[in-house]
Amino acid sequence: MSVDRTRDFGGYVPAADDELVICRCEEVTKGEIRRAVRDGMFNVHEVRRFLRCGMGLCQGQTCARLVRAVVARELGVPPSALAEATGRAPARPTEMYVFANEEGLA
Amino acid sequence: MTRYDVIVVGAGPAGLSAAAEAAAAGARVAVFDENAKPGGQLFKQIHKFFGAKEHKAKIRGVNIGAELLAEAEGLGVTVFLNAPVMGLYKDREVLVRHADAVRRYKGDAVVVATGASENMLTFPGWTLPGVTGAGAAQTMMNINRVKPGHRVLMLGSGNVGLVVGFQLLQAGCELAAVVDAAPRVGGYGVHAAKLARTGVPFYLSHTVVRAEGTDRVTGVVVGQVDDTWNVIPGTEKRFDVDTICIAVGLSSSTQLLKMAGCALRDDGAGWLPVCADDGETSMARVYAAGDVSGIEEASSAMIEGRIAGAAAVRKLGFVTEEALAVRMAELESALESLRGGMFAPGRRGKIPDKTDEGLPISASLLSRGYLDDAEVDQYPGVKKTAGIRPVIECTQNIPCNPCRDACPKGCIKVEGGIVSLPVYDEKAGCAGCGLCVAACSGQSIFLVDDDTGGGAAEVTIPYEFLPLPGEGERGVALSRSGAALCPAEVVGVKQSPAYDKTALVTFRVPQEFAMKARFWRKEAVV
Amino acid sequence: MNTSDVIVIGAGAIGSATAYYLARRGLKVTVLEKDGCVGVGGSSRNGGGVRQSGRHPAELPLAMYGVKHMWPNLSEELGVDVEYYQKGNLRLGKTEAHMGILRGLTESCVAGGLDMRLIDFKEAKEICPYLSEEIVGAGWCPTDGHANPMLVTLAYYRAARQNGVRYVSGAEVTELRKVRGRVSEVVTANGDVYSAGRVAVTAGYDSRKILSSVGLDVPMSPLLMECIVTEEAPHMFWQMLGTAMADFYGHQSKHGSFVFGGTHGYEAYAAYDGGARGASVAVPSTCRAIIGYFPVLRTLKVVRSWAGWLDECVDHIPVMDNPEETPGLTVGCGFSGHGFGISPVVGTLLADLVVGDAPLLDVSKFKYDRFKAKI
Amino acid sequence: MRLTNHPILGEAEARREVTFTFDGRAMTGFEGEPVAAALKAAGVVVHRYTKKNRSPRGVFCAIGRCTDCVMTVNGRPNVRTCVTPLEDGMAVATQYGAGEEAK
Repeated sequence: MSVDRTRDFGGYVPAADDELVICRCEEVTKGEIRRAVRDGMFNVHEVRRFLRCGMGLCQGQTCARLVRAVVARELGVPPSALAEATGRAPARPTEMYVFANEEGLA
Repeated sequence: MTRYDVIVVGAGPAGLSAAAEAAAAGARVAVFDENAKPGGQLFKQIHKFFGAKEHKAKIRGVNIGAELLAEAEGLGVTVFLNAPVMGLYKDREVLVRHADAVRRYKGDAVVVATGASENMLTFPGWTLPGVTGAGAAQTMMNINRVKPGHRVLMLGSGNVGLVVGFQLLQAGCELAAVVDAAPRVGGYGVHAAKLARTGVPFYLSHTVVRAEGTDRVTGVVVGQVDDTWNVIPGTEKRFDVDTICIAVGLSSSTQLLKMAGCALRDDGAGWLPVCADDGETSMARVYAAGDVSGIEEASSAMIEGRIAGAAAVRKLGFVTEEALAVRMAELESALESLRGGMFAPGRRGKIPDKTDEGLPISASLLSRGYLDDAEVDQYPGVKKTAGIRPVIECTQNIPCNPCRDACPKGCIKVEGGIVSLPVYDEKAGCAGCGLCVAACSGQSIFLVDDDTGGGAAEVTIPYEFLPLPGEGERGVALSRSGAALCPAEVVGVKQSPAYDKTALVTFRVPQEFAMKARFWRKEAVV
Repeated sequence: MNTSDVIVIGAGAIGSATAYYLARRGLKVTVLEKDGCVGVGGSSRNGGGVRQSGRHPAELPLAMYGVKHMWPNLSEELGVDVEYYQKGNLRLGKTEAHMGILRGLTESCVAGGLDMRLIDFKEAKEICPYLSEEIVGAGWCPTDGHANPMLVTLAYYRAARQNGVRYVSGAEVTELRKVRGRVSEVVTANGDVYSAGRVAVTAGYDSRKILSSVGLDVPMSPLLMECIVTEEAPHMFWQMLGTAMADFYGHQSKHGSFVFGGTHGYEAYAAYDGGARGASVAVPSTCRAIIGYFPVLRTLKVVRSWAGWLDECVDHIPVMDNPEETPGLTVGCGFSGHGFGISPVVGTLLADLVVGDAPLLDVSKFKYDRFKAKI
Repeated sequence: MRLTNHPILGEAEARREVTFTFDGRAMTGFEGEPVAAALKAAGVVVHRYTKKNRSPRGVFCAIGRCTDCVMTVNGRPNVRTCVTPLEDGMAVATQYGAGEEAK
């Protein structure tokens, strides 16, 4: 589905809860996410890359849904209309020396 | 590279079931789990499960976990613990951490049974120490055996919030309130009633306004919400708590499926893998089972695991198409019976006005967490007969029937599917053995004898707290809403292996309270 | 409404930079992006190097111009901190053979006018105190640096939008059409037709398929490169790092996390199937490489890894040209894994080509018709 | 805070007590239990202070997912205390930001 990104959001209306931390790891606030959407970040992937929300130590395991909800609300779509960020290995933070040590490696 | 017929990721209810099913057909199966103990969340589930015998009903989750593990290991499944799977790659390869090394494995089929993690809710102060997931509290008290806090507010009235709320009481914590933004209790009425009768207040259509504290939670302010979920000014209430538990649903842990490239979608129930009926994802021979494929109960996860395991071994040629068809029919019927009733996943939280039997659904139960005294008599488990009898305060269609199987006299009937309301058949005659009281996973069966002489009645309740009262101990009887009714003397305390740690406490009250008194508390009311 | 002055195909760093510079010149630009997300390809998936050292002689002037005139002001120009740090590039060697490679590379760069030299272990250790004792020496280019690829890409996108560029995402181009001999129509998978006076194709490896619709072919192949990202750590060093053998490359970001790319040797054989999924061998192999040069990093935790496709051109330098046989068309592809560091310059040059101005720098080495038979 | 007896789980099994330090203070816990559980039992709830806002954090998910409970353990920052088994002699410290020295 193609999406024309030409969109006038009107002026930014600050909200009382703009200061609320949404991504706990990277301490990204709701207001920052709302502004990023208005800056053209139209999905969670772009918002994530722009603000780092979901890119901290937990890799979005806590905030993925929350970020998606804020982005969806700002865009005026249901959250289910937006894909969640993809998963990346490793599933858990893991030391380099552990990865380096492949059992069975000659 | 080590090759297995079937690799299972996650040793929870779905994973262990999948592994057992596949191994029983002769497949070489490995299960990887990141935790030190297998069982997934089962070992935190110290309550008795719902369902029927085939779903391991009335057995506590913790014991089901042990049973499943024994079954899988008995069938030759290799369970690797402390073995987090780092990634799921091309050709069904997994990279697994073992201590300070990683190792690569391939499966001809892979079952991803990674479960779910808790959803969170944001409010000012939600990052303070003391705000935790309800599951975190459960882990602390039931696994680590450390009290999560002294006084707790539970945010969320779904089954997780209600069950964990009860477990907090069992661990000796105080539960200040159960709060939910929805206007109705989200979980089973019987779970809510267990809390309400101990005096826990329900604040529905309420949400957390803020958590207070600088370095840790010292209090919480809640307020009533309007139709647009905004707090109505002036409705704020403050509670002195050191812990706020969030129980607002779960999200599937789809990380591995996402990184492998499985298709996902959201049809309103969350971002979930697209699966065939047998759990196969968009990637050939990669299955998803249990909560990772859609949030349900552990009971259904176990069946989904078996379905995925059965489908996988069929694909790998371990069983015939005919054998698979027979097995699938069994499993699908077991799953279907669990998915019935008014809380069925297909209903998406829409609560009907009437039960399947045409009886009204108690509005009081939904809005306050307890049945109104005047409503009780209309349900088929409640009949006024002379002498001792069960009073079955089971008023919602939920998939459960251990009460029927428990009664040696056959005086409890659950007919026409396990979601039907239990019927007390007074003709069969109650012997007062109390097995039904202990068997009821919802703790909604009481024994009542309206006339034990001298204007007194006796009420027997299920009791899962410490310390147990002693015979002759005086206290107060509490109503369904937890209000003090009258002095009450304990006249009997029964424990039995058949009750599985649920004690039966019998107390004596004046006759007029026989159908009102539903809990007993030691301390006198001021 | 589907008419504009220029259509740019591909919303990566180069596509968006081109669109931005065109819009700054007053042109009405439409950018069509195949993915639902902008900057999802190699633009967001690279090590972030803003390097001049180690460049092909043809690219070196572009890289040097960018470092001198564009990167220092880019954050200010685009209104987003793109995390550009110009603290030098250390290219490390452990053996005499490695040093031989570095010597050749240094000589080539010096010949191109770059300030680069070989340094011994002692001097390298003064620049970055965390090096392994096994290191013999390094190639040192003090004016190299790094930036955040995701932010650069999105900053160009954001600035382009602010300058009136129309973006359509989820618009996969299936065909370029000539009208009266000029490439001026673009058809997307859902049948939409966009028309413009000029069309620029900056779609990475996918450019190949798009260009084939007007009978052009750039000899390039898709190559999967993989990177790892670590947990954030208190700041240790700001240099861009690499090795003579290209076992790994990377830097510590402003955030504190390290971003390292690596090679395991099988990248060229990954299936180009629409996804960009890493191989199980990639993270272990990259970790071993890094620990071999920076043992102190061994306890750092890897939190994420990712893979991205690059468009490896047969001679490892891009095509930037208005092919004579296809009037109306500007081609910018085949950046071979080093497009990010020159993306501001490339955007400027492609904008020059699109509007028909004399390019700011010589682009004759990047012509479309340079591919001749070997014998 | 320790649950020695429980209506369903019964008496706690005997476990080996070990000594560890929290910010230099000697404490005891049980060998093999999560570091976070030992701290909780000792009344410690603040595990770290964040980088940007310097806000306190503690146990949040308790199953190793959210990484909020990380601390500096034996000198290494970002250790998930809710899934890291306690060992005799462990040095556990409040983490500041990404693990820089306390300010």
